[in-house]
Amino acid sequence: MDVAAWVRAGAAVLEQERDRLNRLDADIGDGDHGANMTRGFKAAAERVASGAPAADALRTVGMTLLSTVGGAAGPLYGSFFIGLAGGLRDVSDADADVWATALEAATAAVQRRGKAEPGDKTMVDALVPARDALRGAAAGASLQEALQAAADAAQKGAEATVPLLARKGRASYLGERSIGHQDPGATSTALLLQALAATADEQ
Amino acid sequence: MDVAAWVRAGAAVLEQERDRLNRLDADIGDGDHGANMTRGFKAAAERVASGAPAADALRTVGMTLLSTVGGAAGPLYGSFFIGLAGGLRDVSDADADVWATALEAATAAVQRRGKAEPGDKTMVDALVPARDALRGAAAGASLQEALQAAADAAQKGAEATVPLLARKGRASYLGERSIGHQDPGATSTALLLQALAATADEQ
Amino acid sequence: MKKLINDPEAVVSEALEGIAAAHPDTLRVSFDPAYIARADGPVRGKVGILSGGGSGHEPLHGGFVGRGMLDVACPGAVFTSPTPDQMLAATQAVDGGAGVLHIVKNYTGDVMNFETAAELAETEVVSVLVDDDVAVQDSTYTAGRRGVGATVLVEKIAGAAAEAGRPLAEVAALARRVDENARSMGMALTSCTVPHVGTPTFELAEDEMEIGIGIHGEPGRERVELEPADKIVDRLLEPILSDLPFSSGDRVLAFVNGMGGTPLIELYIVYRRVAQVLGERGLKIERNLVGNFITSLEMAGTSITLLKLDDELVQLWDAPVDTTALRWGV
Amino acid sequence: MKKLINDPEAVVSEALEGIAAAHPDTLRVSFDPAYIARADGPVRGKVGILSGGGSGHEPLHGGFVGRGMLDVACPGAVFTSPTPDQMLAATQAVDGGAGVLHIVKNYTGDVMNFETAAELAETEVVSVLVDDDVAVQDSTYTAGRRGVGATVLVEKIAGAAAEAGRPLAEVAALARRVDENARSMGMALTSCTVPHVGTPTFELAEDEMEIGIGIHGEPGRERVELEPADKIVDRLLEPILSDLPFSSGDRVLAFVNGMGGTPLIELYIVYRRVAQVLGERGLKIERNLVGNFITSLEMAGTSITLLKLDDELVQLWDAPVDTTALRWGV
Ligand SMILES: Nc1ncnc2c1ncn2[C@@H]1O[C@H](COP(=O)(O)OP(=O)(O)O)[C@@H](O)[C@H]1O
Ligand SMILES: Nc1ncnc2c1ncn2[C@@H]1O[C@H](COP(=O)(O)OP(=O)(O)O)[C@@H](O)[C@H]1O
Ligand SMILES: [Mg+2]
Ligand SMILES: [Mg+2]
Ligand SMILES: [Mg+2]
Ligand SMILES: [Mg+2]
Repeated sequence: MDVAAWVRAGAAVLEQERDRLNRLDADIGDGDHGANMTRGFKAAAERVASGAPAADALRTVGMTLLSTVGGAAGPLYGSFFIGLAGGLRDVSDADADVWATALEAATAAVQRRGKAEPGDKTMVDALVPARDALRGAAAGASLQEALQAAADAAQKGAEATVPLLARKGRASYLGERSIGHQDPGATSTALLLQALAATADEQ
Repeated sequence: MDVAAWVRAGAAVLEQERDRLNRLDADIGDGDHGANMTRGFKAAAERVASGAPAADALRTVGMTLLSTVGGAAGPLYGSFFIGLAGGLRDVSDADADVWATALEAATAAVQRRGKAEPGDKTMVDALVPARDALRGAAAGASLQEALQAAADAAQKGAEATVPLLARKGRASYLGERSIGHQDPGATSTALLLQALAATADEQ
Repeated sequence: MKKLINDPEAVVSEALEGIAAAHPDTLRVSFDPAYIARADGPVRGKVGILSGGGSGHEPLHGGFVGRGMLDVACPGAVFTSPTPDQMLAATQAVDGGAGVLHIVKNYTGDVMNFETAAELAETEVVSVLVDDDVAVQDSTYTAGRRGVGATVLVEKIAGAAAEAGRPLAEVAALARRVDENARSMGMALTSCTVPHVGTPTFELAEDEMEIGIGIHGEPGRERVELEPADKIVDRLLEPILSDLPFSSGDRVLAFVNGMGGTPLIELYIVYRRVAQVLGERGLKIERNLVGNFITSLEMAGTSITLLKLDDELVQLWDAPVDTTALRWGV
Repeated sequence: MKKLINDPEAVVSEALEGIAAAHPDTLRVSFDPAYIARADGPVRGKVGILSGGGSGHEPLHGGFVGRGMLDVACPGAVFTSPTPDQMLAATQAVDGGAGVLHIVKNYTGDVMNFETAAELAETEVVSVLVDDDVAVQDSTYTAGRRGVGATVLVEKIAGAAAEAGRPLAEVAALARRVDENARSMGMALTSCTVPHVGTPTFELAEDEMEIGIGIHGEPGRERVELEPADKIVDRLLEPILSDLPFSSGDRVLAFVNGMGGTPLIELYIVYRRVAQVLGERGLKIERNLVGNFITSLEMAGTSITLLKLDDELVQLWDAPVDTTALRWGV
């Protein structure tokens, strides 16, 4: 898995979906999620070199996001990538099982930082089903297949945030008015995991 | 001539034409001429009692305009009415000739205050032809007819400001761009003289 | 989008260059990571006061850096929390040996970024959350109340306490006391446009206003038909007055804030009604502040903050302050 | 029209009530005729400084009433010159026996109303015209240049001279010197709406701006396509710099003013470019002022004023001033 390729693919899809993410965030937040993520992944893509050990590269991504994204997404995605890095440390050729463990660690890190539970209408609603899907597929599938399963679960999870009432982050200020909108953070998580699966596919 | 009736008629027509005067002023000034004149004549109409000697009433109107209109129009119309008052002082039953003299004095007062000449695209372009028409008609006509001639001349004079380049007041800042618009002050002068003629007609 | 900017992505950095050029004697600007510090800092033995948050709320926070208020401000991207590396560097820059107070507006992003910075700081750091916005339901099922107008008051009073040589724990306790005794609510007549987004954050019809707006153009509590200023003030004051609750005889600081696009003349019309209503309720306005101090770019609107005063708070409020946006007693 | 007002006709009087309520210790407000005076005036033996003009430019002029600046301000209706009765009463109210200076922005209406007042005043009155706007052709065939940004500088410096006990003739001469050595030009990104008119004074398309705008929403010099801030600054500076002319080695005060609806963050982007260009030209910015000081209601835009300094002007600029909008040294 070439982390640099993933990050470049992630940066590209975020750039492409920037306005949609901003609009989703404008509906229930402050309209900057697309801008924040694009800024962060552009910086990360510039800083991560192809061929570096995955754990090092992921840590660099996490630190870069932490210092460039800002807002709620910055520390959360920062924790996510630093968590992934932890799970992949000292592993030279990570298989689906290793990635499943890493995604567990990353999801836990996000939840530690943000204190969100599934159902709170946050990125956790994409992460948790992805984590579970990856673990479920890890035993019998290739890394690519397992990551695709995770990405699909994240996508479903993101879509399933529409009817939820937000309990965390800026959207929670809206109370009932947050219902009926898809969470931007869950959406960006699904996009990034889709980019991960696609990157694994190319290799 | 009942000055109070004239002022009430003037207040009414200004109120009615308020937005048009504002718009004319917005084109080449700051868009407040209708508001300024309405404010002033409303106050004047409240303060002038029917039946008071014409000179006293006109003086009250002038002082009221001076302290309520503001802007360029305030001192100019203030001077105008105080000038009229001067011309009608000690005259119990003013005929067309007396009014012609009074309008000469009033026009001179406006020009003393504002230093505008005919052709500068100001209210003077309505006043001067009105003054001349009134003097011309005074000999052979009734007061009403003479005032109507003055009002018509003022109206023509106001319309004739359209092609002029403004040399006085706020419109002068526009230079060439002031061409093609009718001067708001000349327009309000025509309206007021029309109200004067109509008031004389009723009596 | 009509703005006096060059590159939407460079708004904050170019404004920082302008600030550095305009105030070289009093402010020291770091560009990477970005912060605005007192030129004469760190002050030996004084608690350092740090605040920060998204840009676009100017003069908050950078306009409040100076003697008697903040030692340093960390500006994030427009409407986006700054990042831990900024806060870390800024903390270090103003550490005079007596610890550093972090004044954090209660937004998930700000809280998490400040938390991360505090975890990594080697200096002694105490964080105080500002959460005075009564428009937001304060429950365990939300992110809690937002920090709005009271932030200015917390920064002034904590800054005065630090300037007076009070230790970190006392300064933090005072900051918390201000937050606990302050309540705010805001409204918007128009939306605003984040430069790097390019379109208005929300849309309001010509006859609508948004009540309970935050300072980021987040949707507010309710959208209602436009009303006269007095009615709007009454709408904002009611939840503020009943929340603390303020009661007859209380001494208060009344802060009428403009959201950026509202002319000062209108803010005084708002203040007029605030003074009327508080007078009727028997509250005594001992201090006031009227102006654009915590804004949302070009948004038209206002927020009202009431702070219950006591002698100590009055004395700290009155203490000298020398910043670009608040200055007295110097 | 979306405004925080009650009655469009009562905007000025209600704002005056708010000002009176907010600043009872420092300001004395008269409602009929309307003026805002120093609470501690008239100051015996001191030249009284009076200014006034249409409302809607706040903080000008009322925000500049106080020690070291104006003794009294006469607010007209929005964007409309005040009337002679106000100026007369205000002149009398601040007459400390040393005469009164009238600071008059060069607009036909203001000039004529002030003239009338000066004719009627029993006090010794000297009037100084401010006419710094290079956007307007200065010829005998026009009303001459408008008074814009320099008004703030004239008021500050004349106020300091009066406070220092200088006689009327000297104070007037200093005021004229400031006007003669100051040049300004402004631009608008958006129009503004006079409350009692109710519709925008002019219309600008989403991609247009008006260069050479006055402070009343009068149409400007030209309407051009929107440009980046740096280009706009260059456009404004060119006629300013060449008009005086300013030349290399000159010491200047650079004043970047917001028209009301432009966020402070953008004004600093403007200042950044001003500092760059003046630096390239060899001009030394010795003092500066950045903020919303002479506004046009909610208009978005900026004006730039340069004042050529000498030691005496610097010293008077630095002298203590204690008003709601400008305060230092006290
Ligand atoms: N406590 C939290 N835990 C997990 N995710 C959160 C939390 N708070 C917010 N988020 C996520 O962050 C997203 C918003 O990110 P962003 O718009 O970049 O930050 P901000 O809200 O500060 O503007 C939300 O859509 C949500 O998915
Ligand atoms: N010097 C002058 N002499 C005569 N009339 C003038 C002069 N200057 C302006 N006016 C008149 O005043 C009118 C504008 O009045 P108004 O809009 O009420 O004042 P302001 O220009 O101060 O806003 C112009 O249309 C013009 O007719
Ligand atoms: Mg957001
Ligand atoms: Mg006008
Ligand atoms: Mg944000
Ligand atoms: Mg006017």
